[in-house]
Amino acid sequence: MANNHNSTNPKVDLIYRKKRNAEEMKQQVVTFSMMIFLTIVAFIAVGYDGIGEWFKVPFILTLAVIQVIFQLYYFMHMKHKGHEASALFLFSGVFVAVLTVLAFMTIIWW
Amino acid sequence: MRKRLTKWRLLSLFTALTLVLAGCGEPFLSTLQPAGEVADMQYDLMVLSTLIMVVVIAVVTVIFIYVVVKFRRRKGEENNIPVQVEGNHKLEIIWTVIPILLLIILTVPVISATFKLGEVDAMADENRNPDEEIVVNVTANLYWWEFEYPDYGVVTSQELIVPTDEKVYFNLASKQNEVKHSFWIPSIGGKMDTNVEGNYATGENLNKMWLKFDSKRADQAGEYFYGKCAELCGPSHALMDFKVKAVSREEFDKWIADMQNTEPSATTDLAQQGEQLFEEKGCISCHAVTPKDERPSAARTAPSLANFGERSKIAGFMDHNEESLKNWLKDPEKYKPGNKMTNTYPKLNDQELDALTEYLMGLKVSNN
Amino acid sequence: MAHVEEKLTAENFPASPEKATLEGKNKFLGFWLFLGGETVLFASLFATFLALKDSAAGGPTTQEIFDLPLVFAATMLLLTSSLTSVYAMYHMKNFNFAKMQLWLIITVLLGLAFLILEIYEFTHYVHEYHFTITGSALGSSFYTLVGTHGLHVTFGLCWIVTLIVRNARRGLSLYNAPKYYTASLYWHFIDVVWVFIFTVVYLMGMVG
Amino acid sequence: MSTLTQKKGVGAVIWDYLTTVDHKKIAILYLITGGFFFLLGGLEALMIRIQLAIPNNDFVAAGTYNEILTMHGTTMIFLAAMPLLFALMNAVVPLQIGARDVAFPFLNSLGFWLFFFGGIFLNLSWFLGGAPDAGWTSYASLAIDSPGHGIDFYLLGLQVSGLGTLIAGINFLVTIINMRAPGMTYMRMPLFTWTTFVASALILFAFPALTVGLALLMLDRLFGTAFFKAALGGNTVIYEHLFWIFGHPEVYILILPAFGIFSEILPVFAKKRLFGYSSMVFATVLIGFLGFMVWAHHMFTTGLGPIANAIFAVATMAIAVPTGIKIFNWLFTIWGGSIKFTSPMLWSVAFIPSFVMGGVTGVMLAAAPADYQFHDTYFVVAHFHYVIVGGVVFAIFAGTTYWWPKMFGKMLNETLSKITFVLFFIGFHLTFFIQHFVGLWGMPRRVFTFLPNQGWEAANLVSSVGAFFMAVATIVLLINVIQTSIKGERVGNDPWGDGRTLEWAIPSPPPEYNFKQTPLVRGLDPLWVEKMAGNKEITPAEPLSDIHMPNGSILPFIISLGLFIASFGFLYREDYSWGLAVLILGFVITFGAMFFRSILDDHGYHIHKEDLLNDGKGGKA
Ligand code: HEA
Ligand code: HEA
Ligand code: HEC
Ligand code: CUA
Ligand SMILES: [Cu+2]
Repeated sequence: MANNHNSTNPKVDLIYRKKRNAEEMKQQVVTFSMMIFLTIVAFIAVGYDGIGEWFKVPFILTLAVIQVIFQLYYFMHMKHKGHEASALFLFSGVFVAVLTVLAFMTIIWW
Repeated sequence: MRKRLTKWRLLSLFTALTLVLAGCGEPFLSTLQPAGEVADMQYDLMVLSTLIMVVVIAVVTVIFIYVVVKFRRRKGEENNIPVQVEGNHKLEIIWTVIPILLLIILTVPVISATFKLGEVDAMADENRNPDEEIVVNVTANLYWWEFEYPDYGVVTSQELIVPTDEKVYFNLASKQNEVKHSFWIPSIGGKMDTNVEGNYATGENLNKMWLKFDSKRADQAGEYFYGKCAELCGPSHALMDFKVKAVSREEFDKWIADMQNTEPSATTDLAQQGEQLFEEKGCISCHAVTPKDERPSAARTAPSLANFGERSKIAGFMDHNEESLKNWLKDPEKYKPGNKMTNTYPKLNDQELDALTEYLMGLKVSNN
Repeated sequence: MAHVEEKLTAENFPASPEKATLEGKNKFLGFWLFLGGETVLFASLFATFLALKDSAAGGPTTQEIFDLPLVFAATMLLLTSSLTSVYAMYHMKNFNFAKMQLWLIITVLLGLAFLILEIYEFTHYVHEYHFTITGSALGSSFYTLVGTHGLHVTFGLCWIVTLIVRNARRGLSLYNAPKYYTASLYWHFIDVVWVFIFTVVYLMGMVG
Repeated sequence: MSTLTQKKGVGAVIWDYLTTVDHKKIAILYLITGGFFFLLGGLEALMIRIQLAIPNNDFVAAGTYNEILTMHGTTMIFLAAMPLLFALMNAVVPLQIGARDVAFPFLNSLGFWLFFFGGIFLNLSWFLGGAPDAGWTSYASLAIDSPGHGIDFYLLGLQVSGLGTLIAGINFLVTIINMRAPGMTYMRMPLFTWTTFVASALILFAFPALTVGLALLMLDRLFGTAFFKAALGGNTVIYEHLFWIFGHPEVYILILPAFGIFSEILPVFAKKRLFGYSSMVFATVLIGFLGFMVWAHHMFTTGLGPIANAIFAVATMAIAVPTGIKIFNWLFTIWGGSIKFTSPMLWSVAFIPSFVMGGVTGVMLAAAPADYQFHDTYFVVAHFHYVIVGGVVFAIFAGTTYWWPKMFGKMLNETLSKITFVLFFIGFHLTFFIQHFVGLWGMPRRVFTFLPNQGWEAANLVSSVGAFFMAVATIVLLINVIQTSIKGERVGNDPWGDGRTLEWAIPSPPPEYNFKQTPLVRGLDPLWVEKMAGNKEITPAEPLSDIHMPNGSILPFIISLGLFIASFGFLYREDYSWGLAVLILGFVITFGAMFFRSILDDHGYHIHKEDLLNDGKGGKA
């Protein structure tokens, strides 16, 4: 049942796997640098007086969303397979979340 | 078994039907006997939607009865195995599309009515002529109603007086730091909540609506319409009634003039005694007796009694006579549990009750 | 379910240890679903904050009190701790228990630092500006949102510490690998929430 | 209830149930507790109807009435209807998908005990200074104004039991996703499993909103925050939104499993497969989805403005379409069938017209401008009792009688069941039909009394009489249950004779491991497929081998008990000096037990192949 016999020669398999894991770890570090970068940009954008609010808010929100996608797909491995159900339920949650936030920003009071 | 079932069903349907045919409720309080433009609009929607629903129910019931009768398992059929039908696309499309069409028929008037009923921009219009379109500020308190006519500087309570055949606009709010209520005059139009966030001092967060009172049908309905609180607000929610008198524009103007110009005064000795008691016992600290209550909305902690003698009910629902007034003053808790007057004043003896009653019943603004 | 009695080695250790057993699979999925629910929970708190962000009731507003450098430092701490927990999972997949524990300890330390900053920040607001949870609707919604996140951090720390301590002697197995894995998922999720907190609460709060 | 009682001592049985992690026993726990709360809620309903039978009645005082009304709604929804559905889900869903157990047996038990203690806590309010009195919706301004601790009992009790519900929801989801037998693809799952799946998803996304709403209210009441205090900038409308973001999906959490139950029963007693299976699944998912976009139809009169009202009105009406698909699919399931009117079938066919009546009044309510008239009147009360009683309660009655033999190994007495049905059916329509009209005649809901001469007397009296029919019907059911458990006869695998799904392929009641060998599913209605292929038994998917079973545990009980104790601490923290100590004690118990759980390795145990072979047909281990 368990998928712990995916190769006939465990040694070869092991080397291959280690390599793959190391590669993925490299990606993770790149991801991390991107996230730090995005964060710094967001903080600078807010601190900088030259740009208007109409631009800042959607801009930093976009940065946040990109960063979260990084977290989800790389750090939380959603890009790997076997995450179909996870993704379905996470995005359903996001759907309800967006509706809620939208409603509270528009029709709580006018 | 089955026969008995249908018989029972018919019977209960029949009892229900006779009850319905017995009437559409009372004209002063039933949504089925609308007496104004708003209620008319809502009534029409109710009729339209009911018709659609009757069609739906009829279709379902016909199929249902046919199936249940036709396909019951008879003797000797125990081992029959019916054809295992998987589905039928044509049928499934039909019963998806037809409901959609029915709903479209319903949504169009629903949307248009929603926006029509939401037309309150005129309230903020600086050029609004109060002699054609008045505004009433409604404040819902535990468990009484206050109506302020900002155009005229008049405040009254428990009884709403409005001119017929013209748009009347309402601002709605609850007393600050109290609880939410809902303002409803069933035969004139639907309800709207009086939220605690509504603030007359700043003009923020007020709910707004309009109503129209039809003169002819108001006459037929009787002396007044019933108004109700339609949001659970505590023990006496059930008793938080108010009355609505819809009068012609002339009468209304006259009433306003009376309210603006007359200071009710105690005439008889007993009444003057009552007036004095009214001060000594501290009633005056809450109740206003002049129609022009200058205190800010938040300070008006009790119904204005300026025209108490002309009211048709006491505390919104008790008969307007000396006896029930005395009962009320003796023990308001017994009649309106949880009200805000209980225990705020010293006990009154019979003599004091007589005097207060005489005084209060004499508080009138109209000259005749 | 094959009842694995054979000794685990780097060779026979499965590629996805968190999903190698049925229990593991269930935990893995159940935890993701839980995160779906948490999303709605935090959304409700965010929504409440957004609805009340201008309700200072005469008290201090967010523009007046927020201290961006502090928030920036906190953000860096938490983001980095997310990376360190990725390292831990990396070593888990390579069946390197000691390194995994080490990276988790680093994660915990970073998380702890974040928490201390947050507590300092709160006391600072209260003492410096009299910005309290009872003073205004803004205060209530701010402290509740950020505080709920803080509680999650605290819970996450306790969880990871328990795992580290408890398994220190037993080593990695297919029984506890899913537990480590879900704990790290939880930690990332806390980070995800924080990304929105620093953006929506702090940065947008500065913008106005 | 079961024969176990005679075999073991009472103490051993109680301990067995306190520690059980077996989904079938947890189902029985849910059934008993939910049934008890149903009687309680029903008793409260009777008191409501007695008080309102005549004008100016003083059977109960105004304040007491509000407590009864609140507790009736809260008890029925949270402590009766939902747990009773959970009982059926627990009893049936793992069997229907061919699983040995649920995904998280431990959490399953924890979910039950949290619900149990939450419910008990809430009801203790009656004895500790008064029950909550702000309606089951507990709107913020009134709830904050309400004196005493009633509302606090509501908040904490629901918080605890809500946590249990959330856990149960996740458990069902993972069970259905991960534990299906080979061949049981999504599109072969029985509809009760499908509706359980969607309802659980709704629980997962709806309950957090309730958690937050209740938590904020609790903070306002017990810790002095200002979320809903207008003077400090708070806003009560937030609470209304949070409540209904949860509250509307909640009604679909109730009705979807009900739909599932009828979708099981109708094909069985019409001997015909479900008509339009895929569109039924599609409609279920669509209802669940749309259910999240309509909540503001409970707030049409709050003053959200015409744009919001129009949008939510249209979105709400859209739900009529998938529901209609279901109704017609059911009708065409029995069309051309060979209908046998057993008592579960009677409930099921009676449901169709009854529910449609309630559903269409829902669409009328969705017409926003008309709802300005309907809202908070007895028209709404009529609507939701038609859908809830005519839908959910009918389904619970149908499902319990239908699966009773599977759960307990004995058949309920058909004659008594039919008497219950007839009385309840009459009483139901008698009580609630007329309420549409009183509502239209201007009677608001939640009134403790009404004055004469408003035209409401006769209607209210009729309504009250109807309630007593339902009470008698319920008592007949109780008699039936008692009689059956004393002298009912044991039944075999498939007592109804026409079972189509997997649960009817194994003994009644099933052995603790359910399936000796995991079944191989070869189509929709697997048992029917095998029957048609001439097989007596279901085809196994694996050779007979050892079965892994989870250990029982008392920890779920203790964890829940801890929260129960902590709730008292929360409540009395400021009133008594011991409050804080109790609060801490409760948390220590809870977290201690949780810590203990995570420290202790629990690998379960195995039932060996040899023992399985020796196991007779009866299947008792
Ligand atoms: C099981 C519970 C349940 C269910 C299934 C429903 C189903 C529906 N409900 Fe109901 N509702 C409640 C429980 C439920 N409701 C409760 C408890 C309240 C009150 C809460 C409180 O305030 O205390 C309430 C209140 C309520 C309101 C608020 C009223 C108010 O307070 O002012 C509204 C308004 O839109 C509404 C609408 C609907 C609609 C449109 C449906 C639809 O899902 C119905 C769909 C079904 C059909 C329409 C019938 C079958 C369809 C056909 C045969 C096809 C053809 C039909 C047409 C073309 C119309 N409901
Ligand atoms: C699952 C949900 C559910 C169910 C099943 C019911 C069932 C019933 N309800 Fe319910 N009701 C609600 C949910 C439900 N209700 C909700 C949510 C509200 C709104 C609350 C609010 O406004 O906040 C409400 C409100 C409500 C009102 C409006 C009160 C008001 O607004 O003032 C009324 C009035 O008639 C009423 C009546 C009934 C009746 C007669 C039944 C009957 O069907 C009950 C039938 C059952 C019995 C009669 C049980 C019999 C019991 C015995 C025989 C006792 C035996 C005892 C022992 C052996 C110990 N209910
Ligand atoms: C705390 C302030 C308070 C005091 C003091 C007080 N009242 Fe009242 N009174 C109220 C309130 C509030 C109501 C409305 C009660 C309700 O309907 O729920 C009321 C109602 C009334 C009514 C019925 C009003 C109506 O519109 O029908 C009368 C008459 C009345 N009071 C008379 C008196 C008299 C006489 C005294 C003194 C002996 C007095 N009140 C003292 C608060 C007060
Ligand atoms: Cu005021 Cu109800
Ligand atoms: Cu709804």
